[in-house]
Amino acid sequence: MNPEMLDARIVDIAEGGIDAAAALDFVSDPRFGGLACFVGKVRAQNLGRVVTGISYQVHAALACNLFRGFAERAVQAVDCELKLSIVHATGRLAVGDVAVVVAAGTPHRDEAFRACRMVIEAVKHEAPIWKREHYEDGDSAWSEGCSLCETSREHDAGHARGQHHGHGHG
Amino acid sequence: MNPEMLDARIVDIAEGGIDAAAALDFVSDPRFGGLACFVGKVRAQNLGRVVTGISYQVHAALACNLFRGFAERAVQAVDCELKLSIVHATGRLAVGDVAVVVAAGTPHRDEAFRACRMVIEAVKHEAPIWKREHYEDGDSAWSEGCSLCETSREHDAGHARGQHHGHGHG
Amino acid sequence: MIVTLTLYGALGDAAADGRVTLTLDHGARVADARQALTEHARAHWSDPRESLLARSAFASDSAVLREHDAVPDNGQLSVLPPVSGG
Amino acid sequence: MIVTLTLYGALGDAAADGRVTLTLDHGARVADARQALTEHARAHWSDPRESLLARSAFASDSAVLREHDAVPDNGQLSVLPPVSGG
Repeated sequence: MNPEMLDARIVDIAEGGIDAAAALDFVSDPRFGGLACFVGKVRAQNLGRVVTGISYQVHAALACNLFRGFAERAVQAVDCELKLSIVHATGRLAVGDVAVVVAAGTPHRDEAFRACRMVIEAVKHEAPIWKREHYEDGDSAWSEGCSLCETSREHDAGHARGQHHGHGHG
Repeated sequence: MNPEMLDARIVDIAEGGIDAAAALDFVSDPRFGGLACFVGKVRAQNLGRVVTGISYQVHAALACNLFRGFAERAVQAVDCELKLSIVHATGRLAVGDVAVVVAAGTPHRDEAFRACRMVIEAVKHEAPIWKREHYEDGDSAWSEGCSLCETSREHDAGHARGQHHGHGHG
Repeated sequence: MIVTLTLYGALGDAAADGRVTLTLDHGARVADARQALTEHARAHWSDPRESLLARSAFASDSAVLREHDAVPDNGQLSVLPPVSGG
Repeated sequence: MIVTLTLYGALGDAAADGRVTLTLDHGARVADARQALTEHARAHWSDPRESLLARSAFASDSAVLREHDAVPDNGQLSVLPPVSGG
């Protein structure tokens, strides 16, 4: 994918939040009529517990490399002109803070929706990012997550079909 | 649908553009981890002709009434807490201007994507809005569009399956 | 009853100020309004656009109406050619 | 060869500064690194987290590796427990 068509970044929350409007601007183009965007925010509750914040740890170099791979897959899938923005936060986020933004711009809307959805699924299931939830009682816990091992992934996939993932806050 | 959960509006471009970030803010909620947004922009080309702008005419009272109906259908479909913003422009737009924004906020992402997609499809196919494209040679033409007559709609649906709609710029 | 039809989209320039006023029988239905507008167009419009009228819907300010629905008591109808929002 | 493994997520607090250094045979593969780390954990960690290690992937800075892939020449491996981004 042409680097001008992809903005793939990890943003340290300490240096400012993620701006969804900037992501939409990035994927805009006079040729594009459809922009789709997903914004993942920290929510106040997960699996019945009151959440006060989330700490994200990110393997930034590997994550950005993999984001480029996700973008390539999206280009292959939609087979049209495509701009993508994939930005994930790292650090300690409060409830309501933006954890991730994926934006896709294409000539027509169906491709934008499809690319956006494909990429956020990849970010959630395949990117080297770990989430630790903080609870109102001061406790905290790493989320369960998706294994990146080939053998474990097959097991996880079967598991995921049967019930909600424990780590999906969005 | 509770009125606090829905922002349904027609915005005159002469009084300022549509702000996607404001729509995302509107559908945000501490309970919601997933926000999905669609932004439709005027693109520089349609069906092989160079487009310099689009004039939208909107039956605003009926449109806002129908937007509320689209929102009700989305609530029924996703069966979870949902906030929606549905904002369409009226007046003369230039290339790159925002014609429509649909944003949906829900606890989890799948419902946000589904609600957003359902509503933008309804806005495109069922809302009393008409588009006249302006071309670089000074010519202009009303887009073909989707009939709201029951009998004609059946005909249109068969037609749409066979080829691209002539009026979909996003 | 006197009914004012407001014409939208590609129909808007068919009549001065985009409106047509017709007299319909008391208890008229949408199908009657459609018939009367089509006859009015044949008689008064340089291009009667019958095919476009056939694909147009009729609406009150709150809902799109069906052919057997009564014309609203307030005598206001909107004529909606095929739509192209978004 | 001397290999430095950087531990992420729930593995990060298993070792001081989140790193483990192991000596592997020249030409070692990811499967060998996994085996050596699991043995190291049994010997040195109060909670060896064997189930978590079994579900963890190994990666270079540019890609997630497979079991039969060679350990990178620069001796740097990342150990990735199940991920939970987004």
